[in-house]
Amino acid sequence: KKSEPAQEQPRPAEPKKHAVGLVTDVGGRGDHSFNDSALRGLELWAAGVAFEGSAYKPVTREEVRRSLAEDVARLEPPVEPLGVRPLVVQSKAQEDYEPNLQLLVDQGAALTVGVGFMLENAVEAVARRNPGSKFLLIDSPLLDAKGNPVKLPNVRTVVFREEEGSFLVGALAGLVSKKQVGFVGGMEIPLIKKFEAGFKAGVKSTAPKTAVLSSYTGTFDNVAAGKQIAQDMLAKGVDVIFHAAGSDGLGVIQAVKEARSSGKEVYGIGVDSDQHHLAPEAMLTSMIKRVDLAVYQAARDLVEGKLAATDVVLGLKEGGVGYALVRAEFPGKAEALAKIEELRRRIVAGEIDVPSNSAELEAFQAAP
Amino acid sequence: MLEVLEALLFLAFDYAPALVFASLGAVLSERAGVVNVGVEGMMRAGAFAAAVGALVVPTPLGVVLGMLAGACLGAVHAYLCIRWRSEQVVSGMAINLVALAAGTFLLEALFAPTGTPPIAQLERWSLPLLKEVPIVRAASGHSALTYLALALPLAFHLALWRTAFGLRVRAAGEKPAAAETLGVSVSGVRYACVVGAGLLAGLGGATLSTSTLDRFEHHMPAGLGFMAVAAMVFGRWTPLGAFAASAFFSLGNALRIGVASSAPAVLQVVPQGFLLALPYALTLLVLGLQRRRGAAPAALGVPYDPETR
Amino acid sequence: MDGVSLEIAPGDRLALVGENGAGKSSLMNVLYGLYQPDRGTISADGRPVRLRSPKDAIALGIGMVHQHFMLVPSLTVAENVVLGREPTRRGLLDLDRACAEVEQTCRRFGFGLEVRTRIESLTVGSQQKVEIVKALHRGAKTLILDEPTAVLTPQESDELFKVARELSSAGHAVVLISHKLKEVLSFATRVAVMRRGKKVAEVPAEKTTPEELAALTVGSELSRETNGARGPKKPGAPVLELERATCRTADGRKALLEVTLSVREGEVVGIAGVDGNGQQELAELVTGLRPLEGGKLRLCAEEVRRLDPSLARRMGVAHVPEDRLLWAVVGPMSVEENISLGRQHLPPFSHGGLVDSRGRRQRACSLIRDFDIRPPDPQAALSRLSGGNQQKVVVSRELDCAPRLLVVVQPTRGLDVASVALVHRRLAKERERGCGVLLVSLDLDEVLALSDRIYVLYGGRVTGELERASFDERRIGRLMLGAEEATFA
Amino acid sequence: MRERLIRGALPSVLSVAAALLLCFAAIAVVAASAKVALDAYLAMVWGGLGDLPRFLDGAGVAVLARPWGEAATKAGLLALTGLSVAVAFKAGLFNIGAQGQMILGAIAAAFLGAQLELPALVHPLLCISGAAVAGGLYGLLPAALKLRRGVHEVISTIMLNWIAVSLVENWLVVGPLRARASGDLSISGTDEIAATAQLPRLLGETSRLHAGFLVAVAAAVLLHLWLSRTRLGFETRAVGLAPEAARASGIPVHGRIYQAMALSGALAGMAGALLVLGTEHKFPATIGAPYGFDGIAIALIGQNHPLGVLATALLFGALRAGGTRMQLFGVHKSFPELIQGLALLFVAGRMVWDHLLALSKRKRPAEEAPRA
Ligand SMILES: Nc1ncnc2c1ncn2[C@@H]1O[C@H](COP(=O)(O)OP(=O)(O)OP(=O)(O)O)[C@@H](O)[C@H]1O
Ligand SMILES: Nc1ncnc2c1ncn2[C@@H]1O[C@H](COP(=O)(O)OP(=O)(O)OP(=O)(O)O)[C@@H](O)[C@H]1O
Ligand SMILES: [Mg+2]
Ligand SMILES: [Mg+2]
Repeated sequence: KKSEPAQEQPRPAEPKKHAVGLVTDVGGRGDHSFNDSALRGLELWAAGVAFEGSAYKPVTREEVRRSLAEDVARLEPPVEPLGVRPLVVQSKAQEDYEPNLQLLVDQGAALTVGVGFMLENAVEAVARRNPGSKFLLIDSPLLDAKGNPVKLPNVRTVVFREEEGSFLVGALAGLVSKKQVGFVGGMEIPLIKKFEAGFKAGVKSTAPKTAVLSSYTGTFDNVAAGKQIAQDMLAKGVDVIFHAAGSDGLGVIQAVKEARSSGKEVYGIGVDSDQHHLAPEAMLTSMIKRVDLAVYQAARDLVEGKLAATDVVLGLKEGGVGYALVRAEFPGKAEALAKIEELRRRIVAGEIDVPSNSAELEAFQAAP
Repeated sequence: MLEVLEALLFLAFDYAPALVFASLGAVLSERAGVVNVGVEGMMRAGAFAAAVGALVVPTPLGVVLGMLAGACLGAVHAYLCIRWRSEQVVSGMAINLVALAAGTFLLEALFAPTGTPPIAQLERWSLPLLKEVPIVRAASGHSALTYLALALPLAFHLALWRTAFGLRVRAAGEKPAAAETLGVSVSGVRYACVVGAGLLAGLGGATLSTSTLDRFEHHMPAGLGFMAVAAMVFGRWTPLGAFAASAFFSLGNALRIGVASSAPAVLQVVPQGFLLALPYALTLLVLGLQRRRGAAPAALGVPYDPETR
Repeated sequence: MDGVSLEIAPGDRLALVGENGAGKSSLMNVLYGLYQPDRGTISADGRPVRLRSPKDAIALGIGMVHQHFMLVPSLTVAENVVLGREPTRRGLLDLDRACAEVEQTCRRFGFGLEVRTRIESLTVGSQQKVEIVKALHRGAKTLILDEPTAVLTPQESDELFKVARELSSAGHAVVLISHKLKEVLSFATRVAVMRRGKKVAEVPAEKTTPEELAALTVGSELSRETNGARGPKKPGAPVLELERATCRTADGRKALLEVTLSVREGEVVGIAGVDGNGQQELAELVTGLRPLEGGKLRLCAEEVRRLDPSLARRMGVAHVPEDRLLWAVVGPMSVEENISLGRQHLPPFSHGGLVDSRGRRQRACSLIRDFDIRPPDPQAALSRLSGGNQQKVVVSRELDCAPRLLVVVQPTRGLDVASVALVHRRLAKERERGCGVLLVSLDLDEVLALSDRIYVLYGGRVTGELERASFDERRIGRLMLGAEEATFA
Repeated sequence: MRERLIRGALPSVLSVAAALLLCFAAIAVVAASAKVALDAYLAMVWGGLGDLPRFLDGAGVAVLARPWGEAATKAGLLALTGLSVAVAFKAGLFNIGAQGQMILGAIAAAFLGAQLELPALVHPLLCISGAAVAGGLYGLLPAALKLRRGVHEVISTIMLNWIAVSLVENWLVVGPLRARASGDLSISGTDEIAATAQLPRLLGETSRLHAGFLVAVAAAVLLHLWLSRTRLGFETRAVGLAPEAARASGIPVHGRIYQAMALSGALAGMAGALLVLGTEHKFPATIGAPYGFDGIAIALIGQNHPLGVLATALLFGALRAGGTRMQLFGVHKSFPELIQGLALLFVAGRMVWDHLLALSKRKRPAEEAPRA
């Protein structure tokens, strides 16, 4: 009675062209941050296609190369299309994660990516049910019912040291800010608290006297909520705002943009992807989380037949987090950047232990 | 302290206009006797059309397109309720669900699932004199729609109580048969009001996508249409009352946001969820405590048929 | 309404008389553009016209005072009057001018009205005046008055007729609908009589008498056979007693004022009165639909403080209400379901919380047979039955309860001759069985024919009580119009 | 009887058909190809009813069982919220609050499921009952506000929806009832319920078809029997259709309204329980999908008849489960909702249908007459 749908080939696909599935969380395509980053890793980098309108259009190798940030472009082996076939399904609600993952497995995906910790349960269930298929889970290890990590032989998980990247942008914010800085989070969960703790520690390390206002929208997909919180902070004199709020962050950036156009000297700091394009004049930098790279590397490992079920942790050292090119001009920019690079070196060297929750943040002593 | 208050007011000035417009629309429709729970859908249509329009034409014209889109849904509601005497609440809910689904569908089909590309936002006016005065300067730096939202309730108050049309609207909502026997076309008045309600709800939606944000976002209006209906009931079916209720909701919302960032200690004692629920709970409380409920137009929700008595 | 022709010339004073429901108002509503005629034409000044809405009628100079108030309660007198042709100044409603204009109209026709007060705070008499002012204010050439004096005092009526006469001598045509034959004859030059939607006669006023008109109005259909068939009166213990009972209407006005009356076993007690004098509220009070505000109510010698419909039913009160669609039946439900209504918790309609569909069907079929309800389909939706058959469903159901007190309001309204006779026979049978019957009817002949005793209601008070032996139509008529206060025997 | 069934259902069937056609045209236009539309529709059908072609190709029962499971899971939720709205309608109230009542039910089920230790069969039953009680109590609030204070239920239920979302999703789920994970790991929602509380899967692990579907079907049938066969059901219908006549015939109108709203809330609460006990096994961060609002559409399209609601829920459950597959053809994820919304709009314009049907009926004999 037991069936193995993974082995079924639905339609005669080109031989050797691996199908890689991806299920977004409810944020979905177009959030300009987390989901879009994962989609970039799969569609643009691994498959060499772009999603336009309602179909894929091939892009040239050159275009792919141009889309890479400096540090990614330097990587060896280089990022270039692998010729995989992307299968993307967006979720409408939590209860859709599991059937969506299963659908992609049924459609012949050799590797299926679950984007976001919210898919943890679904990935676990579907992976158990389809031992012949491989899975990649972003942002969370597999957990059992009691919340303790477990392992499955066909699931790779990737988590990031977001606090390290946040620390660097926090340090920069502390150097740029003249009054106080702000942090806008999405849902109030440990993952986002990591951003907050790292960011606050970073501010503390360069501007110990600067206050950090922080607030949570409670969602990841409500732009208006993000904007209102940012507006409130800006009106209270905050001049640099960092967000880790998914789509809500678009509202944060929007508010910064408006405040800037009304003559205030304020900056926003993006998250996950380089969000400079959203408000070129108002963005200081972005905290980068290389979800794209994690997805791409899993796809490459699949193609090369060496996709192992490991729990990957990506921090500054591994190049999994970082910050985007600082394009904004401000007085003392060169020194500031030098200072940040210095901090980066010390974190990589293990000299600074970046706090990842509020308890550690309490204990954190700003390095001299 | 002043800063906190200023932030509060600024936020309310930014958040309230959409609610004000939509609730004025609801007042207009219900004063003429047609229940309008379709405000949410009409706002969504307005928000979407305005944002899409503004991608092509200047944003103010986009706002007009948004109003027209709202009016189109208003016309559907009017046609079903007036011509066919459909159940008004059902028609309104149908419009909500259609607008919800069609909005999402068109958004996905034409753009991305989460929102349209950004548009040129409506210009924000900074008022030269006000700008310098603490507190009062919260009123500066908003789009023209904010100032319209301050003026419109008064205009509506005048229109309802001081114009011939207003008199007919009230008569059509209180006792349509009486209006009809005096040669007033009840259907005509109701059509005008329901379409006008759509126009205003569309304006409210357009405010969200062209002034509050700079794009249509897939959640819009995220329940604001229902809040508008609540504001209308809360404001006892009067333009000024609806305005006051909208202001109350907006201030409540701003207060919650302000507390979260400037007094995180408060959140340790009173969870965020309670603050979120507070305006709704207060509304229910006030509605429950109101002694008389004579505020609603007498013929509200009753389809008018000239041949029944 | 069927094939009615009517001609009205300038200066005419035409009266329209007929029973309740004869179609007088309907005819005038057609003339006023509110109802659309299925066939036939309307001509004005010799040209055929089509009246799509009252607007067209108003444009032709037709003004109408409706039988039911057509006033917006929350607006002021002036606003009500100018509605539809409001004076404006620079786009705004010019209320001052409106008030001045309306005041002028009032003065011209001798109505003393405070034009800035709201309708809801006026007495009904004043409201009636506003209605008339509304028509006059539009300069109506043809004025239709549908029972304008029903709620006016005699002095007010006189004033109204004075104005109406002046109008007619100034070339206006006036159409008067009224049940008060005396005022009809004193005012009108011509009288048209309607019965069951048809015009049965048109006579010059000076050539007719009240008696003749009454005969024309009622016709001779009402069978008096029940008169002969009734047995001698042998009333038993009282089933209903009201002592100085007082209650209010839905909108808070006093409806009954210290009413004292009783109904005994085996007795039919009729309530006579012009529509709207408290009969409705009396019936609702006794059946528990309306709370008692003062005084006492005793059912079967037991004082009941808080009567509700369910308690009333348990104490053996059955009710055939006037507005059956509102009070008695559930339109979308089937005939059998409607027949079970009120006793749905009792056998044979249900057993142990479950509906007994077989028992219900059997009972429904037997009632359908007894009362000749058509179509004889217990599963037909009640709303698809004709009005008369709906009424039969209600009557059959209520009589089937074997009540001790039967409250019937207008039990034969809209029934054909055979059904009227059937219902009358069944009421008599109930009386024989020992049930007390409280009969409210606007049809005086019906009250006279069936009752053993009659109370006359006027303005919420009992103005007279008459035993069968002393029934006197004229005297009852005077009592009904409040022209005479009875001396209780 | 048969004729009545046809007359009652026909406008709904026509409305759904019209919505399906209109959407087909919309896809074809957007994709500029009728082929894509056809493929997408077929994918939706197979995704909702079971992938018959692949099964016939010998692909194993899973290709049938999985779509069934998804369709049934969604249908169960839609049926319960639809029934919730319908039963309130029967008593003459428009319950827009099914969403809030469902949230209350879901959190109650999640709490009881995680905190209690009970044997396998008893545990889910207790959780469902708890959810029904929570939803039912929450449903009584708008009834009380209406009957005692004259607050229209449409307004109060909208407010109560917000209050439920705020207190449950923004307080309980992120506060006192938040799940605990080791270290800094993020999990959303509440603690997972005990294995004993999970609703048993009917087709083993291949498909998510769980016992909750049977609960929904049973609820529809029982509700139908209750309305049509019991005295209370009869009285409730009378109250909804003609409250004054019901009062005059001695039915305790207020009592019946309270009862119906409690039942309505309980049904919505059970939907929440199904979501938690059947598929999520915890209260997720948010009840993302607006099942409560969908319930309004389902109830109206199903003509407020319990079996009609069930049929509609099955249809839309299948459409939604299958609708996901349309994404593989570049069709957007909101498609099933669009079909549902349009169908409701057409149902709201029911008078128009009736009018057209009457016209066509009247025309037919007239056309045939001259020929004869
Ligand atoms: N809109 C309507 N729909 C159905 N029946 C109606 C309608 N209007 C009037 N009728 C019926 O038509 C008949 C004539 O009613 P109409 O109001 O014209 O009577 P009337 O002669 O004015 O009686 P009354 O003296 O009581 O005013 C009545 O049986 C009434 O029930
Ligand atoms: N909506 C309907 N559809 C089909 N038949 C109907 C409908 N309404 C009424 N009928 C039928 O039409 C017939 C005439 O109804 P109507 O109410 O006009 O009767 P009527 O002449 O007034 O009789 P009565 O004197 O008993 O009131 C009835 O037999 C009734 O069953
Ligand atoms: Mg009349
Ligand atoms: Mg009839």
